[in-house]
Amino acid sequence: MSILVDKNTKLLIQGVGRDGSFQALRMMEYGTNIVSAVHPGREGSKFENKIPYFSSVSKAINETGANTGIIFVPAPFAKDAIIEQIDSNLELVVCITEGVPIHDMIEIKNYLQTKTTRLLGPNCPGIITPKSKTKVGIIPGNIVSPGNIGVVSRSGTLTYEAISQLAQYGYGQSTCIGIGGDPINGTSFVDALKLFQEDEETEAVVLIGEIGGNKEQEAATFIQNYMSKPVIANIAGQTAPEGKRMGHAGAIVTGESGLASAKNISLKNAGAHVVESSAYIGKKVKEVLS
Amino acid sequence: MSILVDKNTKLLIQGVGRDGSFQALRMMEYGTNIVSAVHPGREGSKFENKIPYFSSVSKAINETGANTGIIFVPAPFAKDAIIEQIDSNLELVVCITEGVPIHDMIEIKNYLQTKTTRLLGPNCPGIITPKSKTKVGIIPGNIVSPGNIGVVSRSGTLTYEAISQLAQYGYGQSTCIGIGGDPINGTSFVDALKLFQEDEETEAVVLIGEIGGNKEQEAATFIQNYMSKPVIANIAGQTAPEGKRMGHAGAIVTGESGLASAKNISLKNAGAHVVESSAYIGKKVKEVLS
Amino acid sequence: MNLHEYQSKELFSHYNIPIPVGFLATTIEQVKNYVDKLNNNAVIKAQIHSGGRGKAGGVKLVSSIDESESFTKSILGKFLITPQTGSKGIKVNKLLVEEATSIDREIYFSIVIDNNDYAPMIICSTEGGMDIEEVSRTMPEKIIKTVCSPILGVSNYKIRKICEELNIPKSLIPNFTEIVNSLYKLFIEKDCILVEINPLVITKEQKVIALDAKINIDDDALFRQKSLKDIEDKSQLEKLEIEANRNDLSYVKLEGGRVGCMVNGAGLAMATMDITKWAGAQPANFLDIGGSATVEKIESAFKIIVSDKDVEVILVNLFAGIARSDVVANGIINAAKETESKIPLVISMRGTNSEEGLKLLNNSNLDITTATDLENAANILKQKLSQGDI
Amino acid sequence: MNLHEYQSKELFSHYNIPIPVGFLATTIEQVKNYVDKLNNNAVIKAQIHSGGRGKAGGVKLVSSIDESESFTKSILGKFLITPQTGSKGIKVNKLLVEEATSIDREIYFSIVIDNNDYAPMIICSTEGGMDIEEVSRTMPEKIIKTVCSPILGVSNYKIRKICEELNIPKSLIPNFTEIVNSLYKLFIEKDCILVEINPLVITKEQKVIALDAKINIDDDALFRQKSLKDIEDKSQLEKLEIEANRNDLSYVKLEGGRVGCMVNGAGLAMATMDITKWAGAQPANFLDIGGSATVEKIESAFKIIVSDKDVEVILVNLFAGIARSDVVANGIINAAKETESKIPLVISMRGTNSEEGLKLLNNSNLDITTATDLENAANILKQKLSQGDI
Repeated sequence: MSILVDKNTKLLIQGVGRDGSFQALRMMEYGTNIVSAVHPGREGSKFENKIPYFSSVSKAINETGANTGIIFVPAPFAKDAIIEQIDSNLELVVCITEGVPIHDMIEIKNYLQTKTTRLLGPNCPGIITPKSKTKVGIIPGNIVSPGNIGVVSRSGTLTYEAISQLAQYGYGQSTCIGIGGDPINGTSFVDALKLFQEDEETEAVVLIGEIGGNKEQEAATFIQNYMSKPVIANIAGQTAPEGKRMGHAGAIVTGESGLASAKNISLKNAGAHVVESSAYIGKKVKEVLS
Repeated sequence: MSILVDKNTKLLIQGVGRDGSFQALRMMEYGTNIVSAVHPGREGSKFENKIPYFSSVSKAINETGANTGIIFVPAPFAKDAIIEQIDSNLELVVCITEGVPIHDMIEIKNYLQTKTTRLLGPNCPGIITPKSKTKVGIIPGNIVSPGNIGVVSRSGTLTYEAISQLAQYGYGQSTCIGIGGDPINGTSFVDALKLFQEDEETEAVVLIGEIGGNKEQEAATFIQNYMSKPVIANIAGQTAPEGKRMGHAGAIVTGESGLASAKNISLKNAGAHVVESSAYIGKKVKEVLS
Repeated sequence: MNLHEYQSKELFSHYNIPIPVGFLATTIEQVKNYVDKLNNNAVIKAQIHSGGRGKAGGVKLVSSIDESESFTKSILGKFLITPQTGSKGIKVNKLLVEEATSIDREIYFSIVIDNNDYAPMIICSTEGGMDIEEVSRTMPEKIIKTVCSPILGVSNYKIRKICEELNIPKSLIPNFTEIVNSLYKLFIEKDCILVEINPLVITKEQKVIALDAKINIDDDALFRQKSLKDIEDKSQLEKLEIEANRNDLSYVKLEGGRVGCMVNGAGLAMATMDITKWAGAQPANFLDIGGSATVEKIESAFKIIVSDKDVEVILVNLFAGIARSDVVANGIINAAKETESKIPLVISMRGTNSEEGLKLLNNSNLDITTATDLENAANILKQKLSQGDI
Repeated sequence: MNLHEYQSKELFSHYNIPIPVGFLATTIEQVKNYVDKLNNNAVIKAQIHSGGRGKAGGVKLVSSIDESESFTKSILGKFLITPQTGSKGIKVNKLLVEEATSIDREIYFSIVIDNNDYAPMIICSTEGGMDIEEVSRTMPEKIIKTVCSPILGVSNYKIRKICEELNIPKSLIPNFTEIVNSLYKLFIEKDCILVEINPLVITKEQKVIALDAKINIDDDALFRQKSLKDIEDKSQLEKLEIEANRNDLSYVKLEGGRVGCMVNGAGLAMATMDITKWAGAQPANFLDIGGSATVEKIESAFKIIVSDKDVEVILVNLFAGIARSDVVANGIINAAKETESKIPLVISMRGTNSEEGLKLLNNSNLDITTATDLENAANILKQKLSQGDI
């Protein structure tokens, strides 16, 4: 077992430009079963002489039985691609694209409430399950290995950092999932923790948060109430000066909860094992599991 | 038992103008527990020296514990009242107002999908449960009596007709529910049938449909698959000339399904007892239940 | 509420939806002047609230002033009969004079409300310029239905698919996309229940143009569409319909009947019609007084019914919920006295305050037979018919 | 992207949100002219991207031409330092000259994005004209939060409640309601992440006017807000920030540091900052190259970092996912050679194509120390610091 993706994943890739095609090759090399590609104007031809192109997601699904989608289209077109994939009732849609306007995400989140599809991202590195050699996203395949640690993170590159530290201490991963760094996104920490808690192969979870928002506090509440598995948590941005993006009115919305210190306290109180320095995540896992 | 309203119903009334106040008195006379009223500019005073007025639904609920709402406000303000009641998480909202713009109902229906409230109406006579003397709406209290027939209808006045025929043949009602005649409304035939099927006190259901749309066909499918109780069905408009409202493009959407003949066939095939003349509904019930 | 073609096209213009150059004319002189302006290559179209104008002779391509004059003489101020107008037809007061268009392809395009998905639905077809119901019957595979989302509008991917299915040339896709988005915006902002373009043409010069235009506005939303309400062409309605509309009553005239029907509620109205017909009589009209009713409203309703010369007996079928029987009774009595109507009444009155209502009626000295219910009312009608009372 | 007050007010004007009569001035002559026009009763406001202008002396009520001249001389072209600007302050190039308003009441009103409910949120308070964070801390009960619905917008009942809580006089409610709806429309249509009016005033003449205005647009949406993008005042940004923006890089200057940091991803950037500080060093800046990166982009990133005179060592922390290590390596090598930079580099490079990248770096003859991971990078930094290498 694993979460969200496994050997049954039949992937559709939408947006096969420079980054999309490069990453499609990495996914195929890793072992992911990519069954179709959607890219305007290429219907009839094949990606790498192997994967048929279609002009629309619904056609691609009808012809190839894809059950999962990944999106690499540029930000101005990401909303439309996400909606197209949601409307086609894919089980999981992973949007890698960064820079999706927040008003687009507001619409998408409200639309999702009436649908059954799970969205991961946008602005995320996707998901990888080492045991079944299935990667839907851009997490480098050579840094992961099969094992029993679940990894969930808001930050793409910090996810890699955590995985590579796990490797140093001999820990493999059940599934690694990057939920994305945008303030509004498809899958939350809580969603991922719920799945890891239910997953038989996951023994412990590494959670990597960031300053800003209060998603880590929501995770803490879930950990306190529902998690029996150990959670090792790290919050990036302990020393960062206060962000300015949302201005003063924004600060009122979240209050003090955006600070690293507030998140650390919540997580500690909830029983998570908090590691302050991002350099010692692997070490902490070792400590907790020994 | 009964459906949707019973002795636990604590009613809030919104819009206490000429019709609203008249009907509020009828409901109180009948036995309905009206706990609060919402009407602009009357906060602090009481309706009939009994029922406190509030300026907003949320205040009224906080102060009086209302769990059900009824709306009599004029059509231009109906959407806002419905939304206010939905946002206050009332279990059931009954909108009597007729003439609510269809684009308003589109928004409301889509909004409802993200909420837990059940909406009945608009443009409906509401609901009445004789046994517990609870009436939320305008169905005349003197024509109903406790019993085991569930009545569900798209038409207000035809509902009364059916009830009065049931009385002639000695049948009382478990609950009578008018879902309203508008093309888009809160509660469908299927919703009501589901509740009646599960209701211990309901022995048989009288369903009164109309020409137009395909909600009767949906009901037929539900009857065929899930109803063990007998359903006596009547479609009004057998001899009506074809409607013009939606024009030609509209006719393409529903095709032939809007015709009374099509509805009768679907219902017959589903095992419902179809009575062609609205004058013989009571007679047919007698026939079926004897 | 229906808009005329020229009114619909005016709205299109506000939304940047391309239409042919055209002018509205109400006199022969204007028509001739415009045809001249358009270099003697124009289409003249009768502006009436009905489809099927083309086949009925209401649309004419003209290539000379003389031709335009003789056509105008034959149609302006006359009644045009189409399959949708009834036998009297509708009077043509206005003509739209448009430049003739060189058509390459004709597309059907409309937006309606899909009651099942609670959303606007786009219907289109490569088979434009034809009766779309006919297309739907004979070539259902040529009808493309696209459900939109009230949350998101028309997603771009859906427009791309429509373009693919309609085989829109690549160079015209941006243009076509803009038209679809504008039509959707108009549909939402103007509370439409129908926006139809048949045909939407691609011209030989590779332009996309709305050659026809039909818009239907939700009557219930006219309170917030005042500018549209103000342009309603009342000349297209029957006099009694206008009177009914003004009093917020729903009036339908039926041909060949003798029974004037006053009911409350559409369902009861239909049941009453069923019963009346099965009793062997034909309704002359239907007047639904709706839910809430004042004495004045009932008076006006009664006056409308007795103004219909076809009416020989009046059937009142009232089952009062939000309405009050006593109010209805008072309205009928006042109006009958005021109009000195001698038309006999069959009245079934039940529900809210019905005892008070019946008492008032019975004390009124009018020619009233009261019925106990629907079946009884039908029997009384049947009896009166067989006795030759009416 | 921040708009200036005068730009925000221009937008308000388009949306019929009332603002005081005012003029934008860039010279003393203009200021004097406008103050004269306004009958020597005006407010002059420095237009810079910062809050707290009032306390910092950037806003002045003047009642004579002389007064306006001396204030303008003291501020125009000078750097204004506020609690939000940093020690250098921001240059004042533009002044807004407005009619003075007789204030009866001051209200705080803003719309932001509520990430928890995925919806716009209205925040308002009777305590306008004050620092709203201060109000939030000391009188949290005075802060009214109203979550809107992306499906429905601002429902009227919510506005009624706001009016009640703000105690808006009954006669002004229609006016106030219109302002709220217009602001919401602006917020949605212009891709705002903040619209703030502090204060929204009720004047002694009982008018509602936006006395101040602050708008912040989502940078990610500027591709479809071209007209706003075009009016961005680049003079308010640091030169290096402008350069970074132009290359789609995210650059943050930090005061008092010596380490220039190039990273990919905000999370890794923050972790890198944490590590650097814990190693005893201070970052001079942060340059996040984001996800996808071309050689040109990396070259430009490197040039921006070495242009910062505070930088004595460069720390590159790359964990490539969608980015490619070889591309980054080539960018660094090219730029280092072109700029002839002698600044030592500490580079940790992992992930996609990292072997190729490290090979390129090691063969480049630049002053590079490669680190195996975050901890190692921190240790190398610490070592270099203790050895006095930097």
